[in-house]
Amino acid sequence: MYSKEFVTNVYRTLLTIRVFETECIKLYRQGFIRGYFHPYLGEEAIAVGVCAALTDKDYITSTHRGHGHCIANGANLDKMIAELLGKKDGYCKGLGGSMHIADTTKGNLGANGIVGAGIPIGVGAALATKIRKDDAVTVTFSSDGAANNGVFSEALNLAAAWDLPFILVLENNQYAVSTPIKESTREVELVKRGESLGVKSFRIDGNNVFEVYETTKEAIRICKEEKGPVLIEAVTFRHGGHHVNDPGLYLQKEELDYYMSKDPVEFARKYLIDDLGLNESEVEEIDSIVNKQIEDSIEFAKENGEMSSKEFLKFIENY
Amino acid sequence: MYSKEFVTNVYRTLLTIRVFETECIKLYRQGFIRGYFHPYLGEEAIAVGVCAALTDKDYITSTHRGHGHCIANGANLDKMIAELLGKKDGYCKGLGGSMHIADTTKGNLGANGIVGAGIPIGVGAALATKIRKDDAVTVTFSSDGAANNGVFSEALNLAAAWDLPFILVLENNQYAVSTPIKESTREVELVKRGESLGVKSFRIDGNNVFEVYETTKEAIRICKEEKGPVLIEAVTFRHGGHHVNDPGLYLQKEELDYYMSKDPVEFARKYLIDDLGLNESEVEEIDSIVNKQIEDSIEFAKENGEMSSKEFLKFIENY
Amino acid sequence: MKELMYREALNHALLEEMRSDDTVFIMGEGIAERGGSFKVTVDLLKEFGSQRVIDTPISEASFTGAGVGAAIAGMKPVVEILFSDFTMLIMDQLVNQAAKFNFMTGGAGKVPMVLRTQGGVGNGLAAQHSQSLEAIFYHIPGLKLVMPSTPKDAKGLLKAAIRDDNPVIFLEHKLLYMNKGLVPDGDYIIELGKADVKKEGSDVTIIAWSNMLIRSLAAAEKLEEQGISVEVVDPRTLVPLDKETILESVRKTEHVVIVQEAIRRGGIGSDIASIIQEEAFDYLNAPIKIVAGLNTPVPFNLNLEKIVVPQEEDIISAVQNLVGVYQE
Amino acid sequence: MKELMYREALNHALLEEMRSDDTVFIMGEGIAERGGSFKVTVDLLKEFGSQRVIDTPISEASFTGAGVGAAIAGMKPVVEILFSDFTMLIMDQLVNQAAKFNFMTGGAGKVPMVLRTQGGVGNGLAAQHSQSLEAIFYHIPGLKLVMPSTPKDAKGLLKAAIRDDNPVIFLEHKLLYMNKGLVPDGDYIIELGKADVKKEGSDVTIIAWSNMLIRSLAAAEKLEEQGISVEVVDPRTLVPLDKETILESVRKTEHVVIVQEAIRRGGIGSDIASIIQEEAFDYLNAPIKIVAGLNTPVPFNLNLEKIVVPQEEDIISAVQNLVGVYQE
Ligand SMILES: Cc1ncc(C[n+]2csc(CCOP(=O)(O)OP(=O)(O)O)c2C)c(N)n1
Ligand SMILES: Cc1ncc(C[n+]2csc(CCOP(=O)(O)OP(=O)(O)O)c2C)c(N)n1
Ligand SMILES: [Mg+2]
Ligand SMILES: [Mg+2]
Repeated sequence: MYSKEFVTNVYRTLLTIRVFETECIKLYRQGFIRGYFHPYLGEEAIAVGVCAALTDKDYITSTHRGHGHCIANGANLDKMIAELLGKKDGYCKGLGGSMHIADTTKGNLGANGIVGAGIPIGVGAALATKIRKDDAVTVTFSSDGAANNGVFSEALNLAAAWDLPFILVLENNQYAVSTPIKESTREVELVKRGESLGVKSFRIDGNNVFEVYETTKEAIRICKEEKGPVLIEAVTFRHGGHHVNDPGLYLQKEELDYYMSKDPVEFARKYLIDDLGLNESEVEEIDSIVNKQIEDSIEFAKENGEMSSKEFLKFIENY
Repeated sequence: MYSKEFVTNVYRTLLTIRVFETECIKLYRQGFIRGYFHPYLGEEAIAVGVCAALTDKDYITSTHRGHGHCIANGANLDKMIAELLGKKDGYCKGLGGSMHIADTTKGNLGANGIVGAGIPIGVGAALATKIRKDDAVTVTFSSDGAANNGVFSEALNLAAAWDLPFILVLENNQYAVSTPIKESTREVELVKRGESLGVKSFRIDGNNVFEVYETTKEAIRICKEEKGPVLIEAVTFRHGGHHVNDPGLYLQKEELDYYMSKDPVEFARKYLIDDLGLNESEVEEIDSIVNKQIEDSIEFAKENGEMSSKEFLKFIENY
Repeated sequence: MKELMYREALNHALLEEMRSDDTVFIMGEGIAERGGSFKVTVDLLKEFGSQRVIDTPISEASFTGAGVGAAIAGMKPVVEILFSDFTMLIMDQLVNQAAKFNFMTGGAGKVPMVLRTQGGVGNGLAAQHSQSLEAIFYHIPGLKLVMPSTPKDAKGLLKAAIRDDNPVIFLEHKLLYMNKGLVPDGDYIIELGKADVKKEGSDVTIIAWSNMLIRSLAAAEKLEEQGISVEVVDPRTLVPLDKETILESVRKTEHVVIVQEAIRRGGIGSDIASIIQEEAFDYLNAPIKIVAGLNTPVPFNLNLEKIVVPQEEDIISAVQNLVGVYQE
Repeated sequence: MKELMYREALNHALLEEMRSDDTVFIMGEGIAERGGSFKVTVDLLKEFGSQRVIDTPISEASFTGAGVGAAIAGMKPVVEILFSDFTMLIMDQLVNQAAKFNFMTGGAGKVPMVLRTQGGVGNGLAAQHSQSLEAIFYHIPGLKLVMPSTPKDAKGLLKAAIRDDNPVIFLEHKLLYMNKGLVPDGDYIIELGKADVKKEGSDVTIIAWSNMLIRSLAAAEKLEEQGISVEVVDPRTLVPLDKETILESVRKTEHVVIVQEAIRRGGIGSDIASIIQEEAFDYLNAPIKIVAGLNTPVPFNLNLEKIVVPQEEDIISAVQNLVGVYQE
């Protein structure tokens, strides 16, 4: 049984991601956001469960579907939305956008537009902490599609050969754009790839935030008391298309219905009410705080200015 | 029990590789051969056992340690040695050298100076045969070090996802230059990587030419009657350093002694005498034929001319 | 003649070549059922089936390598890489394998593969989805490099590329796919290595390709109104490069502006300039001006994205300066 | 001052920087116990242990990526890739990650990593172990590019590269490792972006770097005997490029020969030529001559290997032609 405080925090973060994505998709449709936008809707439990187990000393690296990781890792929402809008007080001064948000002050080493590329970068952060003897782990979020990119096995093997405090969290949402996982690999239990490299590996329900949290804690323990790396394959599903402009018609209805019935936000909400005895209005209180916060951040971002071309030219002077 | 004819052929080929490497190393020391030269000494049973199961319709791709594959696949020794000497009637007109020998007329798509790079190329040849419905398989020779290069898992997964008639033969000689395998991977049974991808995988004694042969036949059967790919990890050991100029002092004496006692050429010779009842002089007859052939090829290569600069400039006109 | 979009022209090229040659097949991410992210391969699955229209996992290095292997083994693969930025994952297979196999085998082997990809800035796709990387391929002996600017060229050049015995990098531009233009009916090819004078003129030569060709033509029109007669040369294929057509134009106009979307430092424009100054030194009335992308990754912000690659105004003012300052 | 081999000078640079900065560490294939294939890292394992002198599996993309990650996380990795040809396996991590991280984070993050590798033709190493690929790195904004020609430069520049906050490609040449030269004692650095006039002269400027600098100096000596006064400029770092020193020399001599080992098409020489003709057009008395590698992969045969890259005689005759033909 988890404490009220803990679950409230978990729920708030899950909901923040949910509302963030939902509202930002609206901004996208209104033309405020451009470029690629890959929503994390439906997968929130993974980022939230993992990051709930991390401390400020730990590092994460993220994916093209990175808003959830960023938020769960404690990012400032003003700066996030400003970045999505290309504004000057965004995390990357508007130069990065959705696919490149990073928050190095909190150890978030960045989203990535190249599927799989964050894995070796995460291994490197883990290597840094090992050399320095930091009391820290590095979590790299990755995806089922990325498992077919060479660096997945290559970098995980490296982390294993070097006993690094590295946790590879594979968000297996069972599709890479429109390609179902069974078409791109014969063995759909990706966890076996970790085992084949001598890596302690877990396959879990990625929609259950507590299971994700507990597995991450165990992974951290293994990294610190035995030896890393650890692979966590968290099975989940998108609530929609690959990106904002993809209706996702190829998703199988039964699958989608099934995962909708396991919605991670609803799950935590129900836990608060059924298991911890909060009443509806207490939960709605949280809801309205979250909604308000995102409203304010959108407001902030819309009013925020852009980097001037003069500032930009100065910024790139040394390239 | 194998036939006299079969084993005689096997022995002759094993010995041809042995003598070829031994004599060419002398040529190297005399300055006739330049660049990198990676001898196949000690590993002969793999190339010979595999290629004994192949037909002319099948393809192979090779490695930086490729002389054995080339010979076992039926290459012309004159052209091979001429190539090592950079001569104009060499397989590549002297432009390729040891690391790039190919014999496309026999389906040998080439050695490779980039460790691992031949794997996707082999997958592509297998794909070609599948599209054309050729009655053929493709064998890619590869190495333990290559298993840590991303394309190993990536390409094997591709072959599995596409059910290709592809056989990946991993020559696990337990070292990559001076690095012992246990330093570069935690799980030294590389066969597990194939299994984790849903690929039928075998780990065998790479010094036993008959075991290699039988496993390859079974792999071909799987490719044709069930579905490929197949991974064969053939465990073996080098008889010396990584290349001609490496004394290989890091090799453990007990290991080396052990594998010397399992010498593949001696093994076949003994089989001919002990199991098939040939007498010493019959075997020596084979030996002298092999020696003579290589002597002649060296002679040929030494007398062969070089491509002129004029011919060369014409050759590169369109690059 | 029929009016087609660039992407339709490419589609027709694939369709026709696949019909006429059984060894042609295509592979890439989402190219089969989904018809590709830029809709170039729509409907091909229906006609040719999944053996010749192949969806791939996210395994760029290996499926490109598989293209190389299939090509060596007698097929004619057309491999698609979604964004040219991702070619950075396949460089070993392109540079060390595909480009060199014919050479390393002394001419015995060949790699008749086409690598289709697309580059350039689009609409806020940021630093990892907006690069113009053609200069890298240009520098690798053994690779051909094609960058069509119009639907007609796109079709004719893709057909020629597929029929070529060598690996060809076929580089499209994300902003061109919806452009329309007249395309001859049926089978025709445009030989690799033939530049096209897209507009004749006498005062200055603009050399540009891909999307910059379109922008240069628009600039040229405005410049004509100002009384400056501009010749616009589209090399179409950068390797092989049609030096003769370029030099002929230079000898006529004596003023050269090269427009490239790629960054200035080490771009193809520099190389073309180096050739012109070496082979037509005495004809040049003024330094060759290179209008190019700034030396920077591409920013996400749309206004900044605009300033990092040449716009119509940049081309116009470069020509004005060149002709104005040096004209007697 | 002490006479050291190029490889010893590099070794000293690593040793000193690792002593003075705990965050500096090195990794690569066979660099620890074995001391590296070119003996640059000998004895470092002994002093710094296996946590800071790390042997890697054959996993180039990932250990380079690990360098990028470690750098972002506050370390200063020096990553070794055995042959520059193998950098084709790490291009995504270099081009899309290392080079762009600082930019994409709006300056918040940085990647102080040095990528040491070596290129050039050697002794029959053939097409996949002999390439000169610097033009590729040169074209990628966000990467610095250093190519030292002497032991002194090698040490001072490697130390500067390690201290730099940006990713630096440090490109050695396989034929230089055993070259000897005087090296100042103790700690010194050579600032990135400062060319060095290796020899003064007045008739013609030769611009060359890495092994071609050595060859150009030898050629210059012979040319002096023939009465031609040659200035030899070594840019030392191609990015940043010291344009001023180059242009100053050009304004003085009015004749330029650029010598590069890389193939002619799309090489750095073309870019330098394009800059010179743009910024010193009126000073040029003759076309800029680029003496470069032929447009071909490198052949295995030793005699043919010689003809594909510039030799001393090629440089001499290029200068003779240039000065002879155009001299009054
Ligand atoms: C190396 C690379 N290849 C292709 C792409 C284009 N792309 C972007 S996301 C994506 C699908 C990724 O699927 P998956 O890895 O399962 O992650 P998911 O989107 O499901 O979270 C593709 C193909 C890319 N960004 N990088
Ligand atoms: C991609 C790549 N990295 C490094 C090298 C340098 N190299 C050549 S052979 C070799 C060792 C290969 O070991 P392994 O793969 O086990 O094959 P073996 O030599 O044992 O047959 C290395 C590191 C290379 N040629 N290619
Ligand atoms: Mg997925
Ligand atoms: Mg080995």
